Amino acid sequence: MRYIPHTEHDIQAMLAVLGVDSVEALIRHLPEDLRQRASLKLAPGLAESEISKRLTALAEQQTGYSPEQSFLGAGAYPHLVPVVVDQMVQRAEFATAYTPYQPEVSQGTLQVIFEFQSLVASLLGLEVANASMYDGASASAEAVLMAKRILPKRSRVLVARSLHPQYRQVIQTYLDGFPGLSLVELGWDETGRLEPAALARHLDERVCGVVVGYPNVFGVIEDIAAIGRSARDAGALTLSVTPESVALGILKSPGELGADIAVAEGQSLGIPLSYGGPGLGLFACRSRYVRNMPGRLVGETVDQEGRSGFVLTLATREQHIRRERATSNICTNHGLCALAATVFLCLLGKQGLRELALRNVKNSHYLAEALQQTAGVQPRFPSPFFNEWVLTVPQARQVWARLKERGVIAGIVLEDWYADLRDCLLVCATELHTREAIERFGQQLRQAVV
Amino acid sequence: MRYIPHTEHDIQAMLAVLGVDSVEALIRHLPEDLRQRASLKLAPGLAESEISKRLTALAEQQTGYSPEQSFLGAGAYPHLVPVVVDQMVQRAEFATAYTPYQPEVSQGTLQVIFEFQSLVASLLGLEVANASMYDGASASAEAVLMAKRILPKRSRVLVARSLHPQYRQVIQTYLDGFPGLSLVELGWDETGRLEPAALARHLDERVCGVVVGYPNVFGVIEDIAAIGRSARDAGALTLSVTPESVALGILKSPGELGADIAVAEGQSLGIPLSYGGPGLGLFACRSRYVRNMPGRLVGETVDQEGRSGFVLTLATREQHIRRERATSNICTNHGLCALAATVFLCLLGKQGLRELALRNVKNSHYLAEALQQTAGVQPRFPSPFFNEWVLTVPQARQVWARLKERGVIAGIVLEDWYADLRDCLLVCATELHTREAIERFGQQLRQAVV
Amino acid sequence: MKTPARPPGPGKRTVLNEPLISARGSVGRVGYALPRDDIPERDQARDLPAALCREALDDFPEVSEGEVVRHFTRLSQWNMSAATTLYPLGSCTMKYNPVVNEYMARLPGLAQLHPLTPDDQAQGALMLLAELERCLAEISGMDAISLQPAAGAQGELTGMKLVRAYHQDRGTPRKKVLIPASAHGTNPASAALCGYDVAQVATGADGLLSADAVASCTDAEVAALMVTNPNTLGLFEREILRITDVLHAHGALVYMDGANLNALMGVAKPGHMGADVIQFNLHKTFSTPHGGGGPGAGPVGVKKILEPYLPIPRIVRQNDTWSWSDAAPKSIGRVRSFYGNFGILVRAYAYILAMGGDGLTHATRMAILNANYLRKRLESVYTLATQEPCMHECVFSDRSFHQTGVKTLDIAKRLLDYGFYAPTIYFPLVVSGALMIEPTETETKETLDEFADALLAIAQEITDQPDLLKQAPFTTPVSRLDETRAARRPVLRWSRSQDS
Amino acid sequence: MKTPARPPGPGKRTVLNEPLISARGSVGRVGYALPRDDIPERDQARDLPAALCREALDDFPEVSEGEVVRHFTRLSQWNMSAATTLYPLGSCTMKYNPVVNEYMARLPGLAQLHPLTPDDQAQGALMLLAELERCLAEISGMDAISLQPAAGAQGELTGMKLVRAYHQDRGTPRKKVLIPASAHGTNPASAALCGYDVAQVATGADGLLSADAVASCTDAEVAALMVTNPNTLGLFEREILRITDVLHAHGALVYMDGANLNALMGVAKPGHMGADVIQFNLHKTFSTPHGGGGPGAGPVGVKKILEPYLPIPRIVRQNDTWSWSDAAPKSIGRVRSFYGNFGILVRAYAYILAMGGDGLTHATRMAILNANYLRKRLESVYTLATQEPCMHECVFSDRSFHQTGVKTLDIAKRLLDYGFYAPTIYFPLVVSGALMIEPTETETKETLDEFADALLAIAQEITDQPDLLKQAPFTTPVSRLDETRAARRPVLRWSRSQDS
Ligand SMILES: Cc1ncc(COP(=O)(O)O)c(C=O)c1O
Ligand SMILES: Cc1ncc(COP(=O)(O)O)c(C=O)c1O
Repeated sequence: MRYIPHTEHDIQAMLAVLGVDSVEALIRHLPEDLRQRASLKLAPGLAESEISKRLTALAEQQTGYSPEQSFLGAGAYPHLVPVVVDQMVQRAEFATAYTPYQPEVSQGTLQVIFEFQSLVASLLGLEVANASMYDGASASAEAVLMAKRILPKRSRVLVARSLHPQYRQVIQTYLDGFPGLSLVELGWDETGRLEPAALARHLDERVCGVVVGYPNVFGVIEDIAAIGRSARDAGALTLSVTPESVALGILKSPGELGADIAVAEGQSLGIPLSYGGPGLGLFACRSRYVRNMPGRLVGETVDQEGRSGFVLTLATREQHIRRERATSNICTNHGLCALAATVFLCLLGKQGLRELALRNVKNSHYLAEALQQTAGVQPRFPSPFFNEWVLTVPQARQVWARLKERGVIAGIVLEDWYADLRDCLLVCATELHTREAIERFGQQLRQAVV
Repeated sequence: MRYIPHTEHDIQAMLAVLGVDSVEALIRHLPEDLRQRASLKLAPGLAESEISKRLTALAEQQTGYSPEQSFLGAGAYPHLVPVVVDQMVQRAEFATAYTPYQPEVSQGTLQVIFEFQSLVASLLGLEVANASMYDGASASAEAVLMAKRILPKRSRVLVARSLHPQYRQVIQTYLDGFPGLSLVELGWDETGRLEPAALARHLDERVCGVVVGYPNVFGVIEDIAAIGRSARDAGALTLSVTPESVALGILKSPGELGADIAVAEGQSLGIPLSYGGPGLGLFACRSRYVRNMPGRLVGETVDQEGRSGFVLTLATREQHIRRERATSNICTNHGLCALAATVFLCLLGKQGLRELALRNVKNSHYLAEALQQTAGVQPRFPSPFFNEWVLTVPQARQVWARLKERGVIAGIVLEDWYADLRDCLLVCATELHTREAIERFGQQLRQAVV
Repeated sequence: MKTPARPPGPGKRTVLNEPLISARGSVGRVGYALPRDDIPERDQARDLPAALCREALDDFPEVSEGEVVRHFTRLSQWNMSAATTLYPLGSCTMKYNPVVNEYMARLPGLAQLHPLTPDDQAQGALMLLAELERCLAEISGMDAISLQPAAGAQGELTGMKLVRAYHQDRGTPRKKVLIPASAHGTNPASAALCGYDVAQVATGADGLLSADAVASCTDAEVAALMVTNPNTLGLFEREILRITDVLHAHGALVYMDGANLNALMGVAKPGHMGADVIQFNLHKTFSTPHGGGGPGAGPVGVKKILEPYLPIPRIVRQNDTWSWSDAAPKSIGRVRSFYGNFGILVRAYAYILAMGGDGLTHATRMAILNANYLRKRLESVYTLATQEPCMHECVFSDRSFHQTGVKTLDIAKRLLDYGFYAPTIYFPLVVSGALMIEPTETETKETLDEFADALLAIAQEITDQPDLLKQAPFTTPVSRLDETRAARRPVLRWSRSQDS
Repeated sequence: MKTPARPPGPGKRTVLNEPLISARGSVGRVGYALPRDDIPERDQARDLPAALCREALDDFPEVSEGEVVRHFTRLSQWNMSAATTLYPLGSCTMKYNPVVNEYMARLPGLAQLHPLTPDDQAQGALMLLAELERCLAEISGMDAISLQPAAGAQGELTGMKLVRAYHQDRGTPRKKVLIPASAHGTNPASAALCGYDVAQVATGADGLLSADAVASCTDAEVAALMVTNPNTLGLFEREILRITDVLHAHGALVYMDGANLNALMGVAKPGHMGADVIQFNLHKTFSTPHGGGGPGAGPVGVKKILEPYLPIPRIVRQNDTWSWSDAAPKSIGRVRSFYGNFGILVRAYAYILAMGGDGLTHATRMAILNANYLRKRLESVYTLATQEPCMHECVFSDRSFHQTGVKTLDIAKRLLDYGFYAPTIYFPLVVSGALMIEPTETETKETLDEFADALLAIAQEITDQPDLLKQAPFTTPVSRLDETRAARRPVLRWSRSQDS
């Protein structure tokens, strides 16, 4: 077996040292009735070329799916990924190391994480960012739990219903059974933003935090500043959640708008869609809350000769030390995705991330215009958006199906997620959508709406 | 420009140090009438995604070509390439270094070449191998020139006509104008091997070397031992040329059969077909001839603390020192391809290269059998072969064309290369040809021959 | 075996310092280009009002593509990694990560697939996932699988949520979870995250959990036991069947931490041991690269009784089509967006394809052989944490060199000078100064011998020159780092002043 | 700028020694698997008689896949490379190699294309090549291109064969080729390989070739002049037009070594300078990775008069189809198999696509700026080989430190301690102890400053502690190697005894 080096001779030599006559002897202490007799019912091992054939066949079985004519966003966004990102991710020294427990021989990983933390803190406009979470959704849930830790006496968290439903589901799952914390959902107003009245109604001294999407699942840009002011007045924290990080290349940062904790899904930053995972949870907060943060942190320090270097730090928050009283159970996080995002953000840089964001704004608004040329099609919410938005389409589900037959994926039928949003599609366009593809979608829509 | 770091500010700062007011000033000393005024007539620069689109489009324009149903060999062979080979070739430290002029910081490249030389010497059965040549064909030409250097008084080289015609053409090109050396071609006998009578006729004291393919272009395994004996008796050198290196996993090595210089095309050893280049010239000889060898050599030595290390050595043969009296003009060779072959040979190892070779023997002979089930189809030469061979097919050219229309590339029509070999196809099967593909070819041939 | 000198001879380095990327670059420099913009000019302020827009990202780098490549390539070389040396981190299963899996995960049809692609257009991906579920069920002896959790710890959380849902559903929510003292920190943390009180069960002096100890803690308030098998000392819990019986007799469930599954494939199935739910750490047992700290994947496997509670969505088959279904009214819901770390699942699946059933069994057996071999080679000089036979890893304590003042940490640091990454240290907590070694099956006997020789040489150094160890390492890019300072005055991001 | 210590502090290394692969492994160990053999059993000895078969390849390695990965990954780290540091090898143009080109060359439709694929099924590849020919012609001002030669030196050989064919065709074979003393070694070697006598033309004290010097050597026996422009001192040959006129007046041709084309793109065209034939070094000017010594690519460009002699096959277009044609009765034939280093040609084409015309011009201008900047920063301390203005590289001599006993070699070695690869040394031969620096356009001003600072610090060391330099380098995997021993007692391959 090419991955396992033992020759029969090696095995015999090792057994001789062990003074036993067979490998079997090493597991003879297992209870007899647990020892497996039958072989595993799995196919025999394959050669590399066979694996490649098999998986290539599966990969090509995605019948009819064409990225160019797909206008899906809704939590996962097609964006350019410079190949340098992938090249760095493939560096075996990064890919096959683990959590940098021995900093002297892990400075590569540690410095990258330090740079990642710096970039994320800056992107989210807050003082401290951690070394990554699994994804935006679980990061949101962790943010809610963190708010509870900061304000342990408070028992409620307000969550905008317009937050991506999967994120809400994850928060709900994390909260189920978590002692003394329940979730209240708040609706939206006619602009698609969090309904101010609902917020005012629920925001009281029982509330530890208000969670809102930025942009929300409708693509609408919430007024974090206003929400933050209300929350602060009620002594509650403001938690912003960004499923599309590229938006932060142009939108005001959650931090400058008053968010206390900001999380985001970093998939857009150099990580392939990969059918939805792995993603990358970005997590930042004000520095006064750092000891309540979940996840790993890398800090700068000096070695014995005074040279600068990096270490894992503030680990007393973590499960391997604090165990059941840890700020989170997270251990393995999404380090290599954090590397990808770091490389991506360095390549794009100050100018590029902004340009990229603006290109998304431009393409998606051009698409919006193109789609609205069909009679009866109009934006559901009259609000600024970044790169996705909801449109009302007569008989949306049928239209969606007709478009699919013509090779266009017209985003998602929003009714599947919000029963009260009939005849709505949620569509997205990024820098990868060409003028041709956009115009084609416009034409096809005209033909599909009859 | 993403590859060029200069900002306007950088440029100004540099110009200030230089005390000039513009970059233009730095080239003002060029003759006025040579200074180009017009812009280059090339398309504007593209972004990465655009390059990728453009080249993907070209790459997919290879209409109808399907590697599985192609039975082309004839100097370029489809073989498995373990992905580890590619991964190592992509290591930037290997890929972006150059000729290891500073050995202290080039031990990676140097040790790899030393290992490459060791493997090649062993594969070819000779004492010394060099650091690589461009390809098998130019290596053959260099081998001929080397024979002339060893036996400077002699003026002829005998070349089997059954040597791959492109190799012969290259030898011819290298010899044209080379003082005091001419080429005599020798025919084949009914077995497809070098005709002994012709050899006997031409082998005299004017001959410095005899060049023969092993296997030759017909896939026939020449009797190097016999040729070598005759040559030695005439005081001439024996030069063997192997266009398909995998054959040497099972065939007796040229060295043990008596070749004095052996060259080969190493493309089969982990290097993609890539429309014919880059390939890899393998070059080995008896150690007494080492100072006549072309190309770079790496040797083992010690550093000041006595630690083993590697350096370029015996460089006094080379152009950068010996200039017009160098053993060759080669400078940049095929280092990264040598790395690929080294990794390939290490992965396959002692057992694997043999198994691979035997699988080629098996698949190709199974194909031979399958093809011969069609009436009128038979081997042109009744000799053992490795993985390709010549078959007589009634109306070969039309049959070939008919098969092509059915998606099968039935090797090449040999008449294109040898006018006297009518109605012959040269076909090849390797380990990559599945039973299904082979049997399908057999069936299609039956239908195509009418 | 050469003993590394002190101070070392000339270092094996070809790369010197590398500053923070923020210290590189120049105003206006770029490392990217967007594709040509062929869309008609638009009024940007109309599309997106200026009031919503941020100022420039001033502390973002401005560097060329070449600078980025050089920066990260240089940094990478400062890591030890499983691809460059033995990385014997106990409990982490740092086996060889097959390169082909990396290529498979990058196939455009997989890497570029949007998670909301209509199911009928994503059949290949769905089939792959369904097939992986089947393989994991077969290997573990569990009945149903969810691939959703992103890592081992999230698998634990998911598992404990299932336990909770189960008891809730029966109308008997319970309060307590039993966890052995030797357990991994994520176990108590996950249980607590589900609102459970954690009750510690003592580990015996032999490193094993006894059924009696478990029985004495088990009552009607116990929702589950979280047990690791083999446990974190590398020992097979011999009383596991009696233990799980105790729990089941009390109406409680058994969560088995499957992080050590590399010791069991084809040898014994958690499903046969009474486990009701386990998590798999695909990045360990199934050889996906650890990525400097993830991403991993932590699928859960359950017995039939827990299946109704599994996270949504689940893969279902109708005739010959696969699709995602949310139709699971008792489900605990979701633990993350979409379906799991698909890219990692592809790698794990490719690994299973490569190994086959016999290959996996062989892997487990060789992992056990390797650990036992190291244990044997070291046991005369290092004190074993327990005399019990070990499975895939072995644990030593610092007892024998207490009086020299040398600590486990010092040994770990000195190992770096010998060219090896260090084992896991100070875990499990039940062992004084634990040194936890997991070689995995992909290491050669020769490497194990070199590693054992290094540890034996270090043992000699402990006696001969203990001070040497306290200063180690000597050959690394930096020497020992001041961790106290890092924690006291945390510097967690670059600042502009730092750059200049 | 920190001065590296001697002996250095702890090295920046995470990898220690790595033996030869022949010293690894174990009998019977494998690192591969062939696909399943589904072809019916056959009698092997009937297919291939045993008499033809070799014994086992006994000194081949027997190692696992993981061992192979670790071995080569470790070795790679011992290289400095352009991806990790400034690699200012003069004449070699070690610019940044865009990563995207690597991905392009690996597109299956290109990488898996068999060279004998019928032309109508390989249109994409043919179009790519035709388009690349057009680009090179435009950049160089030449009329026709052959992409066949595998490297610069083979391009030279091809070019000189063309010259020969030309004179032959005119019935006036000529005997001599003029080559300036400053020329690269491949020039005289290539000319000699074509059977020409090489006559050296003196380079002036200013480093330039004068038309008078050329005229005084030119007679009816001269077939061609081989001239490099800019020449190997980085100087533009100002009299180039007069020089080429001299040759042409005598019926001789001009071969221009195009290795320094990076100094000319968009600035001046060889085709306008009177060159009849040039070679391109795609691995230099067009940024394909140098691979530790190739593969490169060395296309030739010619004026119309030489086109009939270009190697076969050539690409021809008929209507909308491209094909290969051998129909060139006057062709010199082939210089290698198939069509050239296609994989390298793809990379070069991708590079041209990325840069565009303006980008290439900008590259040249910035390459010139960088070289001039370095020249300026160093000229007060190091002695310039010539006061002439330089183009893309600058050359210093060892004159100013002759009396210290320090040699150019010592400076080169000491630079390694500062973290930089060394410039080309002792070439061109016309400069005493030459130090030939080519930074290329992809280096930043900051890196140039660091490099200049290092060279200035070394200049100070030459004065203060010359012995230090003679011992350098101190921070590399090995110290200075005994080259004399290597040449006297050549060990050119591993032996079994060495392994144990
Ligand atoms: C025994 C054990 N359980 C659980 C975990 C947690 O897994 P993960 O790090 O994937 O969250 C680990 C590893 O870190 C472990 O070793
Ligand atoms: C000036 C000059 N001419 C010719 C060559 C030969 O090119 P190659 O090494 O590609 O054969 C080189 C480079 O090595 C060179 O610098």
